[in-house]
Amino acid sequence: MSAAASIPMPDKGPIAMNDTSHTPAIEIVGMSKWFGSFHVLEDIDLKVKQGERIVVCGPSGSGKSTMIRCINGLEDFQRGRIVVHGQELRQRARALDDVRKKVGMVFQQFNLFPHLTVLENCTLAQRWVHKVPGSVAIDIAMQQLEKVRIPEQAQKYPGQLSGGQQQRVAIARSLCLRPSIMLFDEPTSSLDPEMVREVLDTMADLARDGMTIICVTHEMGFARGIADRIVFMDQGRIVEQAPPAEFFDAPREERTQRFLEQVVR
Amino acid sequence: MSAAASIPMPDKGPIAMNDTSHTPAIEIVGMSKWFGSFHVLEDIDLKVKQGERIVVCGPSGSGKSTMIRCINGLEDFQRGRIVVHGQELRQRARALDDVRKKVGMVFQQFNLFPHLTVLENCTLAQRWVHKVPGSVAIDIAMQQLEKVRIPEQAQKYPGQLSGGQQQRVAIARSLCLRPSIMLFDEPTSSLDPEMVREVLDTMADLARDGMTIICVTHEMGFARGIADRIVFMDQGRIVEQAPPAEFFDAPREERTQRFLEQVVR
Amino acid sequence: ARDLVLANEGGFPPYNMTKADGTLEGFDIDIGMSICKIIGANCTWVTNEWSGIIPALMARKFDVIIGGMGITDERRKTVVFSEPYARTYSFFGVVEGKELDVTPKGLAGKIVGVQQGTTNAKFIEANYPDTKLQLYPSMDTLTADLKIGRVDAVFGDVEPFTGDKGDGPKLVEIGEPVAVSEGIGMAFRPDDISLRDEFNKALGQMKSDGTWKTLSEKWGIPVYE
Amino acid sequence: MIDYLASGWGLQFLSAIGTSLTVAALGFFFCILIGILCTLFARSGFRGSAGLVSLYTYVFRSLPDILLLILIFYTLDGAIQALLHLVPGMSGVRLSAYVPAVISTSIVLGAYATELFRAGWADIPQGQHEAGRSLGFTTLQSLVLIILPQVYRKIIPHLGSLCLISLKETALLSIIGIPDIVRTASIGARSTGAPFVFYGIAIAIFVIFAILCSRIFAHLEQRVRQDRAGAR
Amino acid sequence: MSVLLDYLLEILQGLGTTLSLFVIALVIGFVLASAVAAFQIRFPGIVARSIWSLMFCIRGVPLLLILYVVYYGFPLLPFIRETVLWTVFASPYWCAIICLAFVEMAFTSEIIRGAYYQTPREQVEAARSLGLSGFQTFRVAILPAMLRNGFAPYTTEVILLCKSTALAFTITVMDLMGYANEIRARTLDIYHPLLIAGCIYICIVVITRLILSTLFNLVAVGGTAPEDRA
Ligand SMILES: Nc1ncnc2c1ncn2[C@@H]1O[C@H](COP(=O)(O)OP(=O)(O)OP(=O)(O)O)[C@@H](O)[C@H]1O
Ligand SMILES: Nc1ncnc2c1ncn2[C@@H]1O[C@H](COP(=O)(O)OP(=O)(O)OP(=O)(O)O)[C@@H](O)[C@H]1O
Ligand SMILES: [Mg+2]
Ligand SMILES: [Mg+2]
Repeated sequence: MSAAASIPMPDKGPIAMNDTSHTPAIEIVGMSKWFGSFHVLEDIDLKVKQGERIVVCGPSGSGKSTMIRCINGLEDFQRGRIVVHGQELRQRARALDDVRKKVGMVFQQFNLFPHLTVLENCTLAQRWVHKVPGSVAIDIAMQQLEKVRIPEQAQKYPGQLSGGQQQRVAIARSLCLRPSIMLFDEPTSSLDPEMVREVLDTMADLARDGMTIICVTHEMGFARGIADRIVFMDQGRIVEQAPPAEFFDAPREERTQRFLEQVVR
Repeated sequence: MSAAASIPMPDKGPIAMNDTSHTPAIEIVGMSKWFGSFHVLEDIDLKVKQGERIVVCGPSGSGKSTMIRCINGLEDFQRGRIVVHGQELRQRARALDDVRKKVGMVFQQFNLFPHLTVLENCTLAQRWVHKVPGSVAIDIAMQQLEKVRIPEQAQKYPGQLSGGQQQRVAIARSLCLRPSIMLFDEPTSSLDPEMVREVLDTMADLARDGMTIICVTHEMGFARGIADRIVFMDQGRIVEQAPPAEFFDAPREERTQRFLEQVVR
Repeated sequence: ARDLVLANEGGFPPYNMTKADGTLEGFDIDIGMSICKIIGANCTWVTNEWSGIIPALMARKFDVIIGGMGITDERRKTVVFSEPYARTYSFFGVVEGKELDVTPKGLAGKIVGVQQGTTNAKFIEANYPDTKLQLYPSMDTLTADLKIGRVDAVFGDVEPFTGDKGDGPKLVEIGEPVAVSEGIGMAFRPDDISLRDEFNKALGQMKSDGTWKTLSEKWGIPVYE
Repeated sequence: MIDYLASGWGLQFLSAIGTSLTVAALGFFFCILIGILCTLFARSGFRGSAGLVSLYTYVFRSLPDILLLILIFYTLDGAIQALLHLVPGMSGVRLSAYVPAVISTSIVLGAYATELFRAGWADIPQGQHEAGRSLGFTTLQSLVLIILPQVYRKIIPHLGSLCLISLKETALLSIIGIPDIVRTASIGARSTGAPFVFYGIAIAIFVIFAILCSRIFAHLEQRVRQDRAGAR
Repeated sequence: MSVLLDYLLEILQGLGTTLSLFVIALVIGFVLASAVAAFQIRFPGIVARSIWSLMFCIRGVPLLLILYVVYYGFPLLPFIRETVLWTVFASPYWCAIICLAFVEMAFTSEIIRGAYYQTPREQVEAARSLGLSGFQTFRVAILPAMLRNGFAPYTTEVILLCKSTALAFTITVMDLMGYANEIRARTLDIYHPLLIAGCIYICIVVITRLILSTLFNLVAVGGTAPEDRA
């Protein structure tokens, strides 16, 4: 795998991936992380193929968020390696910026920029980071807003939208940068029940389009319907990974069984 | 019904109710309410028998909170009448205080007094409103705290408790005044999923004890298990009321069906 | 011609005063301008807060202080003085019509106002132990309070009374004049000795040609012989 | 009153207002600059930078402003002039007292501004920084495009009072001898014996400015708040 | 070194004056502010709004100007000059206290009002739904919340008042700043007297903060003092 990782890869965006489709999208090897003396992540190994859809679940504090934040370079880690599309993350700065251009991230708290309109939220990074000209940026933004089905809200401010709409804007904002991988950290858990559905639907659309997705969520229905594989974490370790059918109906680990009892009521 | 409402009723607390058990606990007749020019509640009719357990549900903004706040006199209303245990709510001040002594209310945000300990939260109103002597008040408070299963937290401050524990204290605080009716406004919706269960269990205990309960909630499992009747509201009106079996499995109204599709996933 | 900047407080009549249009007038100004003419310098005037006027001189914000400054040993530690260009006497001043015994015994328990940091303050402190001193940042605030009646008397250089043109009760001097300083001098930076000598020469010339006497009389200042 | 104003005091007052407003405006501008720079410095992660900034704000907000102003004013005054004296050909140049006055006002107000910016900054959710990073913005871009606009939104009402404080602070300069509104008024009051006219004018100027200030900043706040209008 | 000690001893003569100005103005200011704020909250209307406007104006005018008006202007008014009021206004010390208390009232009343209106509505409703009366609700729900909300801004305001007392020297009050200034005018040494006075002021501020947060923790049980950004 280290041989594959060192092949230089042209960055052609999410669609033109055929020639490198045997390169894993993400490869985490023996990764460990400490917060001070607290060992949050212990020896994580995870390989995600291109176009694969992974759901990560586990009890609170098990390190799910920390893991996917590491993939995006939002957190440092101390041991092991993370390779994203053949590019290793340990070398700092430049490489990190390159990786971030390929990896979109959506947070639990949406984190839209409250002082900008929906459209400006979607064009800002295109114009300043990717240097896309203004009118092109707006076209791309409107395209993505249509994809998440709220083009009519383009001129509003985030504060004027419902939670579900805000989260869909956050997804559109990420998509505008044409990432090849999307990371979601509990995208629905701060939403009212009625709004969860619309966001899950949007994510399902993405999954159908062949985007590589890693999603932390407790929506087990969604996981069952969408995921290629479910990764269960506890106390900083990956305890079990399996396709949804196997995971829900015949979990191997005792810890997984206990967790499923609690969550699926 | 107006004849029944005008019969003077001795206030004997929730247990000694046998002689008046044919008086409805709550009777709302043709009640309407406006916020400025906005018609929040339109022509509400609702009769709740003693010991009956009602779950109110409906989309956000449909007026659920406003309705139960009216029952407790926290909101004024402009037309119609509300009679609680034979006592009409329109005449202000004194009567309102009497009604509040019979009706306990638990809010979504707990609203404990942060500067008082759990025990003080529970004894305060007993001592100031019901003039119960200190040691008796403490006995009653501890009894109720045991009922919600957190007597060991009596000396802590609300800020030191988890959300679920705080909500149970809020319930105990209400129960200390020996209300004959309890109102709940989305008591679990600001809790983490793991804490919802413990609060629902507490409420189920109350229901089993024969307390008259009106509860706004989206926990449909709870509604199905506990409620005698489910009231569905939309746009300030009561659209449908039915026992749970009928409500969930054969809703009459098209609006109800749409709502249930959304909520019960 | 070279440029010189002269400074004073701009509120110490009749030595220096600010007119309604913001320009300065007074004995200091006339003396200064005459000297400048004699030595052929291009002079401009600036004002500076009194208590900071010497540090400002040392910081080269201006070159000479011509501001009714009494010559004292404490000041000599920092600056050099010209020959005295006016003699000052200090008086007790009161509101016209007020009787006051200005001996230490007579003023015991009375309030006397003095300008802060002056030789006058030291004098009262030393000779009138039972008198309550009230210290003012400037002479005009002091006379204002005397008229209002917050102090029983002021002790200060005589000229500010005679120069006072404000409304209200008239102020008069009582008792014998006391010479508390060696006279009024112009202050220079110690490294400007040559400038000081030039000024002294010009003063001598004015003394002999009578300009100096005319100016003293114009502003009602005791002639210094 | 017209008489006094016509007899030259009117012009005096106009120039005093000019002086006060100029010093206040410059002081306001520079103190904000100081506030932003100190906040950045405190957050820069250099060892002790946060402590240094805290020390600055703590000490400067514990000392009487007038004491600080006198100290800084004379220090600066001497220092600037001494520096000028060292530069060949500049030794004859005299700096007006306004430069040290503006600088010392800015340094004193800068402590207030720093505290304001630090508080506003701390209120910005960590998620905003992370969203910026995960979209690939550089630190500078994220600062200018994302963080500062939001800090500005948070602190507008306080900026309004800071603006007013800037003007009030110029009153203290009158003690140092800068001919500002208060100094002009008190000289006028004493030399004409009509204090209420002069003090009245000065008070009116300050009150008018306070009203203007609150109006302007209420308007700015209104404009910023438009993104909160509506639901949620 | 011994010169500095002399300075210190001379300046310390003003400590009592500074402290008494500070404390007396603080107490009077707080009492007045509570009354003003309570009136505005309890009887909203045209009168309350006029009072608010007056307070607004006071907040907009520099203390120095107010000191000058009261000290040099008021004595020209016959009803002050020729009545018992003169016994108060003749004294620079009391003029300073009056001005300080007046300004303190204007700022503090706004802090009290702000703290009142920040009280969470839900807390009041919770108290109401338990059947507590109006006063009981104030006592149990509003007052603690006001303490909590008002603590930080009030601390800032108290410190500001402490600093403002230093302006009293402009009307001949011999407080810390007054003595420092006298030394400054006499010796022409700007830095040492002011630096010494500055150290004393910092000590006063540090101690004041300590006292305030201790008081707060005594009164507002069940929580620590909110972070004081002042
Ligand atoms: N910046 C930090 N410093 C120290 N400890 C941290 C930090 N961030 C997270 N932790 C700790 O690391 C552990 C894992 O946190 P993480 O947020 O990854 O959990 P999670 O699985 O996402 O939980 P949740 O479901 O609650 O979001 C937790 O115990 C948390 O307290
Ligand atoms: N004080 C008020 N003034 C004006 N409008 C109000 C007020 N309180 C509530 N409303 C409006 O009345 C409507 C009903 O509000 P209510 O809180 O009763 O809805 P709800 O059914 O409880 O909704 P939710 O599920 O979101 O709590 C909403 O549209 C709301 O915006
Ligand atoms: Mg997480
Ligand atoms: Mg509600």
